[in-house]
Amino acid sequence: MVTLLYFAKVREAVGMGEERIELPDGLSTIADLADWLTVRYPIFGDRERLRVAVDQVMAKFDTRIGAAKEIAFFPPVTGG
Amino acid sequence: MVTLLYFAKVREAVGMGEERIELPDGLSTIADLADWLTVRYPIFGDRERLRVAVDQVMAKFDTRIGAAKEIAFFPPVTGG
Amino acid sequence: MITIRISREPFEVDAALAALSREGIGAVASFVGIVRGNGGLVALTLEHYPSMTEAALHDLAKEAVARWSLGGVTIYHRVGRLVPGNPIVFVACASAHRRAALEACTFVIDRLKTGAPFWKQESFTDGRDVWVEAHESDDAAAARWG
Amino acid sequence: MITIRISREPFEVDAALAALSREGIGAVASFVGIVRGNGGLVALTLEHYPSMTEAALHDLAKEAVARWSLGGVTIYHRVGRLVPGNPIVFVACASAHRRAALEACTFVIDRLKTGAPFWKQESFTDGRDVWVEAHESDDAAAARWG
Repeated sequence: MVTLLYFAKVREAVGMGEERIELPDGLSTIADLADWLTVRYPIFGDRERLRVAVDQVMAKFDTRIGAAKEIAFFPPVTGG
Repeated sequence: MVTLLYFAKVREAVGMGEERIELPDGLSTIADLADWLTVRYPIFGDRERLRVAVDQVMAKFDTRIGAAKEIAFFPPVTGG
Repeated sequence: MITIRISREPFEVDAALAALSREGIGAVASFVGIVRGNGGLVALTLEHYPSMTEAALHDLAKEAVARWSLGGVTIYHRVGRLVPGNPIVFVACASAHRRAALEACTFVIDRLKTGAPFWKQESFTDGRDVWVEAHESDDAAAARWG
Repeated sequence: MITIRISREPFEVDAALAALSREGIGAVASFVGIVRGNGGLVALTLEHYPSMTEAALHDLAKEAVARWSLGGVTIYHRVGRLVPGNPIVFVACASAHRRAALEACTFVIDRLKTGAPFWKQESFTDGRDVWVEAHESDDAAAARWG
Protein backbone atom coordinates (compact mmCIF):
# COMPACT_ATOMS: atom_id res chain seq x y z
CA MET A 1 0.00 0.00 0.00
CA VAL A 2 1.26 3.45 -0.88
CA THR A 3 -0.24 6.83 -0.05
CA LEU A 4 -0.65 9.16 -3.00
CA LEU A 5 -0.95 12.89 -2.28
CA TYR A 6 -2.15 15.52 -4.72
CA PHE A 7 -1.70 19.27 -4.36
CA ALA A 8 -3.03 22.45 -5.95
CA LYS A 9 -4.21 22.06 -9.57
CA VAL A 10 -3.45 18.33 -9.52
CA ARG A 11 -5.59 17.91 -6.38
CA GLU A 12 -8.45 19.74 -8.08
CA ALA A 13 -8.14 17.66 -11.27
CA VAL A 14 -8.03 14.40 -9.32
CA GLY A 15 -10.88 15.48 -7.08
CA MET A 16 -9.21 14.56 -3.79
CA GLY A 17 -6.04 15.30 -1.85
CA GLU A 18 -5.07 11.81 -0.80
CA GLU A 19 -5.68 8.16 -1.55
CA ARG A 20 -4.16 4.88 -0.40
CA ILE A 21 -3.76 2.32 -3.13
CA GLU A 22 -2.21 -1.05 -3.87
CA LEU A 23 0.16 -0.60 -6.79
CA PRO A 24 -0.17 -3.23 -9.54
CA ASP A 25 2.87 -5.34 -10.34
CA GLY A 26 5.19 -4.03 -13.01
CA LEU A 27 5.41 -0.41 -11.96
CA SER A 28 9.09 0.28 -11.50
CA THR A 29 9.60 4.05 -11.76
CA ILE A 30 7.58 7.17 -11.00
CA ALA A 31 7.08 7.50 -14.77
CA ASP A 32 5.41 4.05 -14.80
CA LEU A 33 3.13 5.13 -11.96
CA ALA A 34 2.24 8.39 -13.73
CA ASP A 35 1.41 6.46 -16.90
CA TRP A 36 -0.82 4.13 -14.94
CA LEU A 37 -2.57 7.07 -13.22
CA THR A 38 -3.13 8.83 -16.56
CA VAL A 39 -5.84 6.32 -17.39
CA ARG A 40 -7.89 7.58 -14.46
CA TYR A 41 -6.59 11.17 -14.31
CA PRO A 42 -5.71 12.74 -17.67
CA ILE A 43 -3.71 15.53 -15.97
CA PHE A 44 -0.93 12.97 -15.38
CA GLY A 45 -0.27 12.95 -19.11
CA ASP A 46 1.06 16.51 -18.98
CA ARG A 47 4.53 15.76 -17.60
CA GLU A 48 5.82 19.25 -18.29
CA ARG A 49 3.53 20.58 -15.60
CA LEU A 50 3.82 17.73 -13.14
CA ARG A 51 6.33 17.43 -10.32
CA VAL A 52 6.77 14.65 -7.77
CA ALA A 53 8.13 14.03 -4.29
CA VAL A 54 8.85 10.58 -2.88
CA ASP A 55 8.66 10.26 0.89
CA GLN A 56 8.80 14.06 1.24
CA VAL A 57 11.86 14.56 -0.97
CA MET A 58 11.75 16.07 -4.46
CA ALA A 59 12.16 13.30 -7.04
CA LYS A 60 12.21 12.76 -10.81
CA PHE A 61 10.20 10.63 -13.17
CA ASP A 62 13.04 8.14 -13.49
CA THR A 63 13.23 7.75 -9.69
CA ARG A 64 12.46 4.16 -8.71
CA ILE A 65 9.38 3.61 -6.56
CA GLY A 66 11.13 1.00 -4.43
CA ALA A 67 9.71 0.89 -0.91
CA ALA A 68 8.19 4.37 -1.09
CA LYS A 69 5.41 4.98 1.42
CA GLU A 70 4.21 8.39 0.26
CA ILE A 71 4.30 9.74 -3.28
CA ALA A 72 3.07 13.28 -3.92
CA PHE A 73 2.19 14.80 -7.30
CA PHE A 74 1.78 18.53 -7.85
CA PRO A 75 2.35 21.35 -10.34
CA PRO A 76 5.64 23.31 -10.38
CA VAL A 77 5.85 25.15 -7.06
CA THR A 78 4.99 28.85 -6.76
CA GLY A 79 5.84 29.87 -3.19
CA GLY A 80 7.84 32.80 -1.90
CA MET B 1 35.63 84.08 5.63
CA VAL B 2 35.25 80.32 5.30
CA THR B 3 34.30 77.74 7.90
CA LEU B 4 36.66 74.78 8.15
CA LEU B 5 35.32 71.60 9.74
CA TYR B 6 37.41 68.68 10.95
CA PHE B 7 36.11 65.21 11.78
CA ALA B 8 37.34 62.06 13.49
CA LYS B 9 41.14 61.57 13.43
CA VAL B 10 41.61 64.89 11.63
CA ARG B 11 39.62 66.69 14.33
CA GLU B 12 41.79 65.09 17.00
CA ALA B 13 45.03 66.00 15.19
CA VAL B 14 43.91 69.60 14.66
CA GLY B 15 42.65 69.86 18.21
CA MET B 16 39.26 71.36 17.35
CA GLY B 17 36.20 70.59 15.24
CA GLU B 18 35.67 73.92 13.60
CA GLU B 19 37.33 77.24 12.85
CA ARG B 20 36.44 80.30 10.78
CA ILE B 21 39.34 81.75 8.87
CA GLU B 22 40.16 84.34 6.23
CA LEU B 23 41.89 82.52 3.39
CA PRO B 24 45.06 84.23 2.10
CA ASP B 25 45.15 85.30 -1.55
CA GLY B 26 46.49 82.79 -4.01
CA LEU B 27 44.68 79.65 -2.81
CA SER B 28 42.82 78.37 -5.81
CA THR B 29 42.07 74.68 -5.20
CA ILE B 30 41.43 72.45 -2.21
CA ALA B 31 44.98 71.12 -2.72
CA ASP B 32 46.33 74.67 -2.25
CA LEU B 33 44.31 75.02 0.96
CA ALA B 34 45.53 71.65 2.26
CA ASP B 35 49.16 72.67 1.52
CA TRP B 36 48.64 75.90 3.40
CA LEU B 37 47.06 74.06 6.36
CA THR B 38 49.94 71.54 6.46
CA VAL B 39 52.21 74.22 7.95
CA ARG B 40 49.97 74.34 11.01
CA TYR B 41 48.63 70.78 10.95
CA PRO B 42 51.06 68.12 9.68
CA ILE B 43 48.19 65.63 9.19
CA PHE B 44 47.21 67.57 6.04
CA GLY B 45 50.40 66.33 4.40
CA ASP B 46 49.03 62.77 4.31
CA ARG B 47 46.70 63.16 1.30
CA GLU B 48 46.12 59.43 0.97
CA ARG B 49 44.21 59.48 4.23
CA LEU B 50 42.47 62.82 3.80
CA ARG B 51 39.06 63.41 2.24
CA VAL B 52 37.19 66.65 1.71
CA ALA B 53 33.67 67.99 1.26
CA VAL B 54 32.88 71.47 -0.04
CA ASP B 55 29.59 72.93 1.10
CA GLN B 56 28.41 69.49 2.24
CA VAL B 57 29.22 67.71 -1.02
CA MET B 58 32.12 65.26 -1.46
CA ALA B 59 34.91 67.00 -3.39
CA LYS B 60 38.43 66.33 -4.66
CA PHE B 61 41.74 68.02 -4.14
CA ASP B 62 41.56 69.64 -7.57
CA THR B 63 38.11 71.09 -6.79
CA ARG B 64 38.26 74.91 -6.91
CA ILE B 65 37.53 76.71 -3.66
CA GLY B 66 35.51 79.41 -5.43
CA ALA B 67 32.83 80.89 -3.18
CA ALA B 68 32.79 77.92 -0.78
CA LYS B 69 31.37 78.72 2.64
CA GLU B 70 32.14 75.44 4.43
CA ILE B 71 35.03 73.09 3.74
CA ALA B 72 35.29 69.88 5.74
CA PHE B 73 38.36 67.64 6.05
CA PHE B 74 38.22 64.12 7.41
CA PRO B 75 39.67 60.61 7.03
CA PRO B 76 38.12 58.08 4.62
CA VAL B 77 34.62 57.34 5.91
CA THR B 78 33.87 54.15 7.88
CA GLY B 79 30.11 54.13 8.40
CA GLY B 80 27.61 51.36 7.83
CA MET C 1 21.13 28.54 14.10
CA ILE C 2 18.35 27.62 11.71
CA THR C 3 14.78 28.72 12.39
CA ILE C 4 11.93 27.64 10.13
CA ARG C 5 8.32 28.61 10.73
CA ILE C 6 5.26 27.88 8.58
CA SER C 7 2.21 29.73 9.84
CA ARG C 8 -1.08 31.36 8.94
CA GLU C 9 -0.11 34.29 11.18
CA PRO C 10 1.96 37.42 10.41
CA PHE C 11 5.61 37.39 11.41
CA GLU C 12 7.68 39.85 13.44
CA VAL C 13 10.90 40.90 11.79
CA ASP C 14 12.43 42.83 14.70
CA ALA C 15 12.22 39.75 16.92
CA ALA C 16 13.71 37.55 14.17
CA LEU C 17 16.61 39.95 13.64
CA ALA C 18 17.28 40.25 17.37
CA ALA C 19 17.49 36.45 17.63
CA LEU C 20 20.12 36.44 14.85
CA SER C 21 22.23 39.27 16.33
CA ARG C 22 24.56 37.16 18.39
CA GLU C 23 28.30 37.21 18.89
CA GLY C 24 30.30 37.43 15.69
CA ILE C 25 27.34 38.51 13.57
CA GLY C 26 28.02 41.78 11.74
CA ALA C 27 25.47 41.60 8.97
CA VAL C 28 21.93 40.36 8.51
CA ALA C 29 20.46 40.49 5.01
CA SER C 30 16.77 39.84 4.72
CA PHE C 31 14.01 39.63 2.21
CA VAL C 32 10.25 40.04 2.55
CA GLY C 33 7.89 38.99 -0.23
CA ILE C 34 4.58 40.86 -0.24
CA VAL C 35 1.23 40.20 -1.95
CA ARG C 36 0.88 42.67 -4.83
CA GLY C 37 -2.61 43.92 -5.63
CA ASN C 38 -2.25 44.14 -9.39
CA GLY C 39 -5.03 43.50 -11.91
CA GLY C 40 -7.97 43.27 -9.53
CA LEU C 41 -6.41 40.75 -7.17
CA VAL C 42 -8.37 40.51 -3.94
CA ALA C 43 -6.64 37.59 -2.24
CA LEU C 44 -3.90 35.02 -2.55
CA THR C 45 -4.38 31.57 -1.02
CA LEU C 46 -1.27 29.55 -0.25
CA GLU C 47 -1.42 25.78 -0.11
CA HIS C 48 1.54 23.66 0.96
CA TYR C 49 2.65 20.07 1.63
CA PRO C 50 2.69 20.06 5.43
CA SER C 51 4.77 16.95 6.11
CA MET C 52 7.45 18.07 3.62
CA THR C 53 7.62 21.88 3.81
CA GLU C 54 9.57 22.35 7.01
CA ALA C 55 12.19 19.74 6.12
CA ALA C 56 12.60 21.18 2.60
CA LEU C 57 13.20 24.67 4.00
CA HIS C 58 15.53 23.31 6.67
CA ASP C 59 17.63 21.55 4.02
CA LEU C 60 17.74 24.74 1.97
CA ALA C 61 18.86 26.77 5.00
CA LYS C 62 21.51 24.15 5.80
CA GLU C 63 22.88 24.39 2.27
CA ALA C 64 23.14 28.20 2.59
CA VAL C 65 24.88 27.91 6.00
CA ALA C 66 27.45 25.51 4.55
CA ARG C 67 28.05 27.48 1.35
CA TRP C 68 28.52 30.92 2.98
CA SER C 69 29.60 29.90 6.52
CA LEU C 70 26.57 31.70 7.92
CA GLY C 71 25.91 32.27 11.60
CA GLY C 72 22.18 31.78 11.15
CA VAL C 73 19.27 31.49 8.75
CA THR C 74 15.62 32.24 9.48
CA ILE C 75 12.80 31.42 7.08
CA TYR C 76 9.16 32.24 7.77
CA HIS C 77 6.48 31.39 5.23
CA ARG C 78 2.80 32.09 5.56
CA VAL C 79 0.04 29.85 4.25
CA GLY C 80 -3.71 30.29 3.91
CA ARG C 81 -5.50 33.38 2.68
CA LEU C 82 -3.58 36.66 2.32
CA VAL C 83 -4.59 40.02 0.91
CA PRO C 84 -2.59 42.66 -1.00
CA GLY C 85 0.04 44.27 1.21
CA ASN C 86 0.40 41.18 3.42
CA PRO C 87 3.90 39.74 3.78
CA ILE C 88 4.13 36.13 2.51
CA VAL C 89 7.71 35.12 3.13
CA PHE C 90 10.67 36.29 5.20
CA VAL C 91 14.24 35.12 4.69
CA ALA C 92 17.14 36.36 6.83
CA CYS C 93 20.79 35.32 6.61
CA ALA C 94 23.30 36.32 9.29
CA SER C 95 27.04 36.44 8.76
CA ALA C 96 30.18 38.15 9.97
CA HIS C 97 30.30 40.16 6.73
CA ARG C 98 27.74 41.71 4.44
CA ARG C 99 28.66 40.11 1.12
CA ALA C 100 28.00 36.59 2.39
CA ALA C 101 24.73 37.61 4.05
CA LEU C 102 23.41 39.37 0.94
CA GLU C 103 24.40 36.65 -1.50
CA ALA C 104 23.03 33.89 0.72
CA CYS C 105 19.73 35.72 1.10
CA THR C 106 19.36 35.91 -2.69
CA PHE C 107 20.25 32.22 -2.95
CA VAL C 108 17.65 31.16 -0.38
CA ILE C 109 14.77 33.09 -1.91
CA ASP C 110 15.71 31.99 -5.45
CA ARG C 111 15.80 28.34 -4.41
CA LEU C 112 12.69 28.59 -2.23
CA LYS C 113 10.73 29.86 -5.25
CA THR C 114 11.50 26.73 -7.27
CA GLY C 115 12.10 24.03 -4.66
CA ALA C 116 9.76 24.42 -1.68
CA PRO C 117 6.29 22.86 -1.86
CA PHE C 118 4.00 25.91 -1.89
CA TRP C 119 1.32 26.79 -4.43
CA LYS C 120 -0.47 30.10 -4.85
CA GLN C 121 -4.01 30.63 -6.03
CA GLU C 122 -5.13 34.14 -6.94
CA SER C 123 -8.70 35.36 -6.42
CA PHE C 124 -9.89 38.33 -8.46
CA THR C 125 -12.64 40.93 -8.08
CA ASP C 126 -14.58 39.30 -10.94
CA GLY C 127 -14.81 36.03 -9.00
CA ARG C 128 -12.13 34.08 -10.86
CA ASP C 129 -9.78 31.80 -8.87
CA VAL C 130 -6.58 31.09 -10.80
CA TRP C 131 -3.57 28.94 -9.86
CA VAL C 132 -0.37 30.92 -10.35
CA GLU C 133 1.85 29.41 -13.05
CA ALA C 134 5.54 28.90 -12.33
CA HIS C 135 7.78 31.52 -13.96
CA GLU C 136 10.62 30.50 -16.25
CA SER C 137 12.53 33.50 -14.88
CA ASP C 138 12.41 31.84 -11.44
CA ASP C 139 13.90 28.63 -12.85
CA ALA C 140 16.67 30.66 -14.46
CA ALA C 141 17.35 32.52 -11.19
CA ALA C 142 17.58 29.26 -9.24
CA ALA C 143 19.73 27.59 -11.91
CA ARG C 144 22.49 30.15 -11.67
CA TRP C 145 23.31 28.86 -8.15
CA GLY C 146 24.26 25.47 -9.64
CA MET D 1 9.24 57.26 -1.07
CA ILE D 2 12.61 57.99 0.53
CA THR D 3 13.01 57.93 4.30
CA ILE D 4 16.31 58.86 5.95
CA ARG D 5 16.84 58.91 9.68
CA ILE D 6 20.02 59.60 11.66
CA SER D 7 19.54 58.91 15.33
CA ARG D 8 21.18 57.87 18.56
CA GLU D 9 18.18 55.59 19.21
CA PRO D 10 17.48 52.01 18.04
CA PHE D 11 15.28 51.56 14.98
CA GLU D 12 12.18 49.42 14.40
CA VAL D 13 12.34 47.26 11.31
CA ASP D 14 8.72 46.02 11.32
CA ALA D 15 7.44 49.59 11.20
CA ALA D 16 9.88 50.50 8.42
CA LEU D 17 8.83 47.47 6.35
CA ALA D 18 5.12 48.19 6.87
CA ALA D 19 5.63 51.75 5.62
CA LEU D 20 7.25 50.36 2.45
CA SER D 21 4.55 47.72 1.78
CA ARG D 22 2.31 49.81 -0.40
CA GLU D 23 0.52 49.11 -3.67
CA GLY D 24 2.70 47.53 -6.33
CA ILE D 25 5.43 46.50 -3.90
CA GLY D 26 6.16 42.77 -4.05
CA ALA D 27 9.63 42.65 -2.56
CA VAL D 28 11.55 44.43 0.17
CA ALA D 29 15.22 43.57 0.58
CA SER D 30 16.92 44.87 3.66
CA PHE D 31 20.23 44.89 5.41
CA VAL D 32 21.15 45.42 9.05
CA GLY D 33 24.74 46.09 10.12
CA ILE D 34 25.52 45.05 13.69
CA VAL D 35 28.40 45.86 16.06
CA ARG D 36 30.61 42.79 16.33
CA GLY D 37 32.30 42.12 19.66
CA ASN D 38 35.58 40.71 18.36
CA GLY D 39 38.98 41.14 19.99
CA GLY D 40 37.89 42.69 23.25
CA LEU D 41 35.72 45.41 21.73
CA VAL D 42 33.52 47.02 24.37
CA ALA D 43 31.99 49.88 22.37
CA LEU D 44 31.86 51.60 19.01
CA THR D 45 31.37 55.36 18.86
CA LEU D 46 30.00 56.81 15.63
CA GLU D 47 30.73 60.39 14.67
CA HIS D 48 29.17 62.05 11.62
CA TYR D 49 28.94 65.34 9.73
CA PRO D 50 25.46 66.47 10.78
CA SER D 51 24.77 69.12 8.14
CA MET D 52 25.85 66.78 5.34
CA THR D 53 24.81 63.25 6.37
CA GLU D 54 21.10 63.34 5.63
CA ALA D 55 21.56 64.96 2.20
CA ALA D 56 24.30 62.47 1.27
CA LEU D 57 22.08 59.51 2.17
CA HIS D 58 19.12 61.09 0.39
CA ASP D 59 21.16 61.48 -2.80
CA LEU D 60 22.32 57.87 -2.51
CA ALA D 61 18.72 56.66 -2.07
CA LYS D 62 17.61 58.77 -5.07
CA GLU D 63 20.30 57.20 -7.23
CA ALA D 64 19.11 53.71 -6.24
CA VAL D 65 15.46 54.61 -6.95
CA ALA D 66 16.39 55.88 -10.42
CA ARG D 67 18.66 52.95 -11.27
CA TRP D 68 16.29 50.14 -10.22
CA SER D 69 12.90 51.92 -10.51
CA LEU D 70 12.32 51.31 -6.82
CA GLY D 71 9.07 52.04 -5.01
CA GLY D 72 10.89 53.14 -1.87
CA VAL D 73 14.16 53.30 0.01
CA THR D 74 14.61 53.61 3.77
CA ILE D 75 17.97 54.25 5.43
CA TYR D 76 18.45 54.47 9.18
CA HIS D 77 21.88 55.08 10.66
CA ARG D 78 22.72 55.32 14.31
CA VAL D 79 25.37 57.61 15.78
CA GLY D 80 26.90 57.89 19.25
CA ARG D 81 28.00 55.04 21.45
CA LEU D 82 26.97 51.47 20.59
CA VAL D 83 27.88 48.13 22.13
CA PRO D 84 28.35 44.67 20.57
CA GLY D 85 25.07 43.28 19.27
CA ASN D 86 23.59 46.74 18.63
CA PRO D 87 22.34 47.43 15.10
CA ILE D 88 24.19 50.35 13.46
CA VAL D 89 22.58 50.71 10.06
CA PHE D 90 19.39 49.62 8.30
CA VAL D 91 18.85 49.78 4.54
CA ALA D 92 15.62 48.66 2.87
CA CYS D 93 14.76 48.79 -0.84
CA ALA D 94 11.22 48.12 -2.07
CA SER D 95 10.36 47.06 -5.59
CA ALA D 96 7.80 45.14 -7.61
CA HIS D 97 10.29 42.28 -8.02
CA ARG D 98 12.95 40.69 -5.86
CA ARG D 99 15.99 41.00 -8.10
CA ALA D 100 15.80 44.81 -8.21
CA ALA D 101 15.21 45.06 -4.46
CA LEU D 102 18.13 42.76 -3.60
CA GLU D 103 20.59 44.36 -6.01
CA ALA D 104 19.65 47.88 -4.96
CA CYS D 105 20.06 46.98 -1.29
CA THR D 106 23.60 45.76 -1.96
CA PHE D 107 24.32 48.92 -3.96
CA VAL D 108 23.11 51.23 -1.18
CA ILE D 109 25.11 49.58 1.60
CA ASP D 110 28.24 49.34 -0.59
CA ARG D 111 28.04 53.03 -1.46
CA LEU D 112 27.09 54.11 2.05
CA LYS D 113 30.25 52.46 3.37
CA THR D 114 32.50 54.61 1.18
CA GLY D 115 30.49 57.78 0.56
CA ALA D 116 28.51 58.78 3.64
CA PRO D 117 30.23 60.93 6.29
CA PHE D 118 30.42 58.57 9.27
CA TRP D 119 33.47 57.57 11.26
CA LYS D 120 33.79 54.75 13.77
CA GLN D 121 36.00 54.66 16.81
CA GLU D 122 36.48 51.36 18.64
CA SER D 123 36.99 51.14 22.40
CA PHE D 124 38.64 48.03 23.81
CA THR D 125 38.70 46.32 27.19
CA ASP D 126 42.35 47.38 27.67
CA GLY D 127 41.33 51.06 27.44
CA ARG D 128 42.51 51.74 23.88
CA ASP D 129 40.36 53.94 21.61
CA VAL D 130 41.15 53.34 17.95
CA TRP D 131 39.70 54.96 14.82
CA VAL D 132 38.59 52.30 12.38
CA GLU D 133 40.60 52.42 9.14
CA ALA D 134 38.75 52.32 5.83
CA HIS D 135 38.89 48.92 4.13
CA GLU D 136 40.19 48.56 0.57
CA SER D 137 37.62 45.80 0.12
CA ASP D 138 34.89 48.41 0.71
CA ASP D 139 36.33 50.65 -2.01
CA ALA D 140 36.39 47.67 -4.38
CA ALA D 141 32.79 46.78 -3.53
CA ALA D 142 31.63 50.36 -4.16
CA ALA D 143 33.65 50.65 -7.36
CA ARG D 144 31.92 47.75 -9.06
CA TRP D 145 28.71 49.83 -9.20
CA GLY D 146 30.49 52.35 -11.48
